[in-house]
Amino acid sequence: MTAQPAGPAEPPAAGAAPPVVLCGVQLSGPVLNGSGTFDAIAAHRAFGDELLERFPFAAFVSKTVTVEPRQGNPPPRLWEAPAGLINSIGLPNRGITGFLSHDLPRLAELPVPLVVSVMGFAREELALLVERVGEREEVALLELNVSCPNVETGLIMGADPAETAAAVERVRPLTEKPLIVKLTPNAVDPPAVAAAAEAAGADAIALINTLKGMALHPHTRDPWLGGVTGGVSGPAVRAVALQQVAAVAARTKVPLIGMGGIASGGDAVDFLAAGATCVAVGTESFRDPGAGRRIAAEMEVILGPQGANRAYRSGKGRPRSPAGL
Amino acid sequence: MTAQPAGPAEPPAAGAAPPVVLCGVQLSGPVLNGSGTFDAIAAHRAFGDELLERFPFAAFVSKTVTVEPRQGNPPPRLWEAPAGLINSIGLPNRGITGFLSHDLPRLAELPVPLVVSVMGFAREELALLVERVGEREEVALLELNVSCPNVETGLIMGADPAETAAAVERVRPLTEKPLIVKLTPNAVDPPAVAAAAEAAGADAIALINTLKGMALHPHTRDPWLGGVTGGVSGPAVRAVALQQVAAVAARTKVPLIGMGGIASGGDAVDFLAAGATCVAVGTESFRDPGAGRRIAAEMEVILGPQGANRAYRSGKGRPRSPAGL
Amino acid sequence: MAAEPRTLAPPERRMAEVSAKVRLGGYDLLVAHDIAGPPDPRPGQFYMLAAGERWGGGSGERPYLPRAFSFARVRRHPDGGTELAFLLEAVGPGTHRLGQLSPGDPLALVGPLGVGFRSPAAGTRALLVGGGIGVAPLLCLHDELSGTWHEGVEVLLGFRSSEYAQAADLFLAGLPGGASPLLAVMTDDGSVGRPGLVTEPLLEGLERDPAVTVYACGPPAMLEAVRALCAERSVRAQLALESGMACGFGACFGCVAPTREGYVRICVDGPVLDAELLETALLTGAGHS
Amino acid sequence: MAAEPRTLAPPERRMAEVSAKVRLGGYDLLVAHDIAGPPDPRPGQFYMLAAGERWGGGSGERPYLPRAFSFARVRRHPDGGTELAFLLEAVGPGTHRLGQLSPGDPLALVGPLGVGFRSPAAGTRALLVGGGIGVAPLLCLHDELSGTWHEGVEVLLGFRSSEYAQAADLFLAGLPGGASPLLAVMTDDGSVGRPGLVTEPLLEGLERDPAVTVYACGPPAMLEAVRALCAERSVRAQLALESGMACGFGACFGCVAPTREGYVRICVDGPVLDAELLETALLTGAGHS
Ligand SMILES: Cc1cc2nc3c(=O)[nH]c(=O)nc-3n(C[C@H](O)[C@H](O)[C@H](O)COP(=O)(O)OP(=O)(O)OC[C@H]3O[C@@H](n4cnc5c(N)ncnc54)[C@H](O)[C@@H]3O)c2cc1C
Ligand SMILES: Cc1cc2nc3c(=O)[nH]c(=O)nc-3n(C[C@H](O)[C@H](O)[C@H](O)COP(=O)(O)OP(=O)(O)OC[C@H]3O[C@@H](n4cnc5c(N)ncnc54)[C@H](O)[C@@H]3O)c2cc1C
Ligand SMILES: Cc1cc2nc3c(=O)[nH]c(=O)nc-3n(C[C@H](O)[C@H](O)[C@H](O)COP(=O)(O)O)c2cc1C
Ligand SMILES: Cc1cc2nc3c(=O)[nH]c(=O)nc-3n(C[C@H](O)[C@H](O)[C@H](O)COP(=O)(O)O)c2cc1C
Ligand code: FES
Ligand code: FES
Repeated sequence: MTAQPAGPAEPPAAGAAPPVVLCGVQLSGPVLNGSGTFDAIAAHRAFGDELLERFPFAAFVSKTVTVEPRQGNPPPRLWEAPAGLINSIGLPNRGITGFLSHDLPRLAELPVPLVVSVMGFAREELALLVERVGEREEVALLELNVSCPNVETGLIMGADPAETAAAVERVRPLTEKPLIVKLTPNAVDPPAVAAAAEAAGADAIALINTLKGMALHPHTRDPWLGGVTGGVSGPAVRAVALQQVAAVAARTKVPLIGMGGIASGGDAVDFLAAGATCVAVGTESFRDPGAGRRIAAEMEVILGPQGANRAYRSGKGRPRSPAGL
Repeated sequence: MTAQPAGPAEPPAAGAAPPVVLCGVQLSGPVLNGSGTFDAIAAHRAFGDELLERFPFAAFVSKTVTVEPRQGNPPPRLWEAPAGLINSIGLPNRGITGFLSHDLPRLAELPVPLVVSVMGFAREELALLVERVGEREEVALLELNVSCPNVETGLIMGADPAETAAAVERVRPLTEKPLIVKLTPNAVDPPAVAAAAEAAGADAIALINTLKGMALHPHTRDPWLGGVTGGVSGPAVRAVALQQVAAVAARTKVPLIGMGGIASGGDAVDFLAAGATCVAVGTESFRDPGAGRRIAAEMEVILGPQGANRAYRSGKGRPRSPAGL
Repeated sequence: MAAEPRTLAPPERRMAEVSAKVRLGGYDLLVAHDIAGPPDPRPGQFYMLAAGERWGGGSGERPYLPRAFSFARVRRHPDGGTELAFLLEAVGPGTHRLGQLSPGDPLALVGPLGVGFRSPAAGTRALLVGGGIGVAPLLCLHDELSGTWHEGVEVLLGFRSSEYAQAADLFLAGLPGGASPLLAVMTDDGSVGRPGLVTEPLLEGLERDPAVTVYACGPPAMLEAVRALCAERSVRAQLALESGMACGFGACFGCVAPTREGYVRICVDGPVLDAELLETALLTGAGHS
Repeated sequence: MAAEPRTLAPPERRMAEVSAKVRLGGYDLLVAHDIAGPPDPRPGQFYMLAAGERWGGGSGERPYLPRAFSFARVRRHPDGGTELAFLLEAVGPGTHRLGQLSPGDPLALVGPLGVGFRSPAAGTRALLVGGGIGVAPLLCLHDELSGTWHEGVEVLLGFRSSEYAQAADLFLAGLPGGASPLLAVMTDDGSVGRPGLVTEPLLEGLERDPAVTVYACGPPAMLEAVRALCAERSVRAQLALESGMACGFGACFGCVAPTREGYVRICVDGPVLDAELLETALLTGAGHS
């Protein structure tokens, strides 16, 4: 499957939600997965071809790929929080070469367009990743995960507008494919980062990534997670995510992919109302591998046949008082 | 009741937890209230003198006082979130003059030391507040709530190390009473802000305040809260709070007052293990006005008779790998 | 302040035990045995309730906070302690969960809270006006007024339909000495009593005899109509208001209503307010929108 | 991969209905009627379970995520669909909630998931070693092995005490043709069977006849002892591992165990792993600490 609009032979992927266009790529609905929260290759092992027949998402976002292979963090990697999850996975992946040779051909068999998420710990790493992923025709869009420190400056890329702009400017000329920048919520002013990314050439903004969090072992009181700290996701973060999406919508014009704790069609419609064009489902897929489809169907009931892309792209739910943001 | 160590005639306030010394002020236990989450005057109307006989906290922190009286935000002011609450109260208070004449004499009758929380929208406002509160002998400690914009610079004071340092430096000479700086969690680097506050003369750091969040009306999808956005509190934010406390503990030496979602003695002990000297209970008091006492009693069961101030002040639970922070 | 109709609450959450749960048309009547609470809550006061176990995990991962409920009836329990009856309408995850409780289940509560109804102004009769679930606090008020002086208490109740109007029967049952109140029932669909709004008989009553003190509880639109009718005629009215609440004891400042004197917290300054204090009873975010 | 003992699951959560919940000493036996799932999960596979209602609101505002459980027994339901039995030990808010379910309650499930046990190596007998709640997947394995070839399947089970050892009775009940297995029970306190650890009869058995394939499930310390005993004697062993899981189908990368080939996800590459793959079966964060 390539970046071309989905052909008529495509089975409808995410329920019967009306088509949505994201950066020129036509999607069968507004629901994507959050990067790193659905491994379509492993899920195919567990669910077989029924997964492809009832694929939960309208586009598939890969787990974040880095230049070098990574084992990820030592276990334990999970802690259940009130209405949420803390994870310290540590971006395990085969590295770009392994990804392109092993994973990409399999992901290309999915019935939906493909988004590849990449992370570089220096601008040149990011450039290499964007170049190598961008030249693959199986890939429809690229997502830059900027929730990591830049080893050159020591700053978290996505927390700083200038760092983010410099990263996007560096890679923008390297591909014609649409570039999504995925923001970290652990920033003073995510709208400023989003605006900087947009000015530097980002075609879309995705948010939020996980909130930084921690848990201790209930008896020893040592850090529970092998990686010491982790990222919080799930319904616990939804209110924070919704606020950030609304705030970013008020400062940018590019399409937004909103996520963070979405567990129902109602939640997803909130994100559209706040100004998002698409939504992504992460942790809820852990509770229900079919959550993406279910949520798309619930959205359709709420939005009616006119659908997602019309009623809400007006930004109806955008805060009336920008001062409040 | 004044800033002096609690005399022998004092009834034990928060269970039988062992005494804790916070900035030279002796407390009957480690559990305080979060500012703005317990109105002792209103609670006295509802519960009568039994409230004073079984006062839930070892010190009482006032709602934040500003220079001018404030009505607060239009309703609705509350939204229930998964395992949490979003509030948009808007700091209603009588203003400093009304507070000193009306509220302070009543609060002075509480059986525990008093902490007064103040917020200024400019450094000179903060100076005025610290001077006027600092000269009252009923007050044991002052807390600076820096979660607001400085109207002179446009920056959120508590999100920026330099802003915070400048504010603390301005007011530090104005009182000999201990100064607590209460951080906002909506910052890239709360430990840097804490370190700046400490260097500028803060005697203690309190954290976290609420996370910025938002909710929409389930039918109209307009912002639900009269104040458009609000602050998230309760168990949903606990993991974020614990991480920030651990990170601040790793960068500062002054005592910390940890809060954010504490609902049980086990939660509270986590915060001590992360490096806090005291904890504060906010939203859980809404579910149970006696939560402070209950949590202190549960802590004692976990910590044993040796108590809070010894076993955990070592920072046992502080992250082993500072890199992880 | 000493004179306000308020019974003090113990300063912590306690556990009561559900002794009965009866379906009453569209409502649930939940009866709980409260060992540690005071025996004499004042009509109009309320309790913050939560299931003693498994409060949470309902739709949208809620409820989390306790919910406010007027007590509808109180009596001494034969084994000591107090028996409290609450009338519930299931509108969301909290009321849904409370409606699932069975006898023997623990019920977490704080209360009684807030300020209840004051006695009728000198020389006036009590006229009680209730809409839907708003009849709950009027029931115990009626019990009290009927127990004190039988003459002249009049009750006007409005419901959506006969299903909900079953709650009106509570006003007939359990009356001391079998006294029968002056009771008029209205339904939107006319399936029981007269068709129409409860404000119609109120208007007729006020025209007939304005020497009344009106006690009203119900949806915001009804309360506002009552307020306006009474204001026009300078009739004293006490309105029991609602708002989303987090704490119920003045801690969160979340439950405010705008009044002529600024915002007041419904949970500590109300829920019963003098109608004169309000410019409107159409409060934002109150009631079941 | 085609040959791995794995039955595919429908790609979404579905609702089953609890048909029985029986207390079995220290455990609960939860039986559910699964209409839409496959009839033939492979022993060692597991399901992610959650109460169909009110999952959440337990201690610490949990559970939120579903919980992994090996199925312990499977049979066709007379009315169609599959009847799945799970053996549960209440250790926290999730297992506590599942233990509260009653017949008729909905049970949300995803599965069967993971890779089950493989057939014994050629020329070997099956030797099943279970500790505590770890007997669950061995029960269906035993059912299957006994159904296929009766001779020689041996079962060694260890429990804390007689209360828990009641689970051993399951291995005697429901056997096809009334066959009786070679069953040895050990308890820590000697209240039933022999006192001591289950690794003692394992050692004796291996010394007597090392031509076995060992199938083991239990606490990490037991699994590690089994692994070491087998490794020393070059005996093939298949270990059913545990780990905290968020998803159960490879989505979260949270359930990894370190192996000689790097981290593997217990939920997709396991839960049954060849013991040879492991340097240790003492996994961090696994089991009930
Ligand atoms: C003093 C007082 C006395 C009362 N007495 C009674 C009584 O006797 N009997 C009775 O049945 N009821 C009574 N109520 C109302 C009762 O408290 C509410 O119906 C109850 O709180 C609803 O809770 P829920 O979880 O069922 O519904 P919720 O989902 O909380 O919904 C109730 C309303 O709140 C809003 N809402 C929806 N979602 C949210 C959210 N996430 N956060 C905040 N608001 C939301 C909507 O307007 C919705 O219609 C009283 C209220 C007050 C203040
Ligand atoms: C493949 C597989 C098969 C299994 N089969 C069975 C079976 O057949 N029968 C059975 O009874 N059990 C089985 N288990 C174990 C079962 O999944 C756990 O006992 C269950 O998940 C515990 O959930 P809980 O909420 O009751 O306890 P939890 O509170 O989740 O506690 C379980 C353990 O997790 C840790 N823990 C505590 N708090 C947290 C937290 N907040 N977040 C993360 N971890 C925490 C602690 O180590 C604790 O001892 C199996 C597990 C796996 C992986
Ligand atoms: C286990 C786990 C792994 C994740 N891995 C990645 C990742 O590799 N790259 C990325 O950009 N985001 C990653 N995320 C963040 C999610 O894509 C998403 O932004 C976040 O979880 C919020 O959405 P949710 O609340 O719906 O899960 C991960 C989240 C989880 C829970
Ligand atoms: C309704 C409400 C009002 C609050 N008002 C204040 C305030 O006036 N000043 C302040 O410093 N913090 C205020 N806070 C923040 C709390 O003191 C506390 O930092 C926060 O709620 C986290 O703790 P919790 O999760 O235990 O509630 C308020 C919180 C709530 C929920
Ligand atoms: S409900 Fe908290 S102040 Fe009224
Ligand atoms: S439990 Fe999620 S990958 Fe195994």
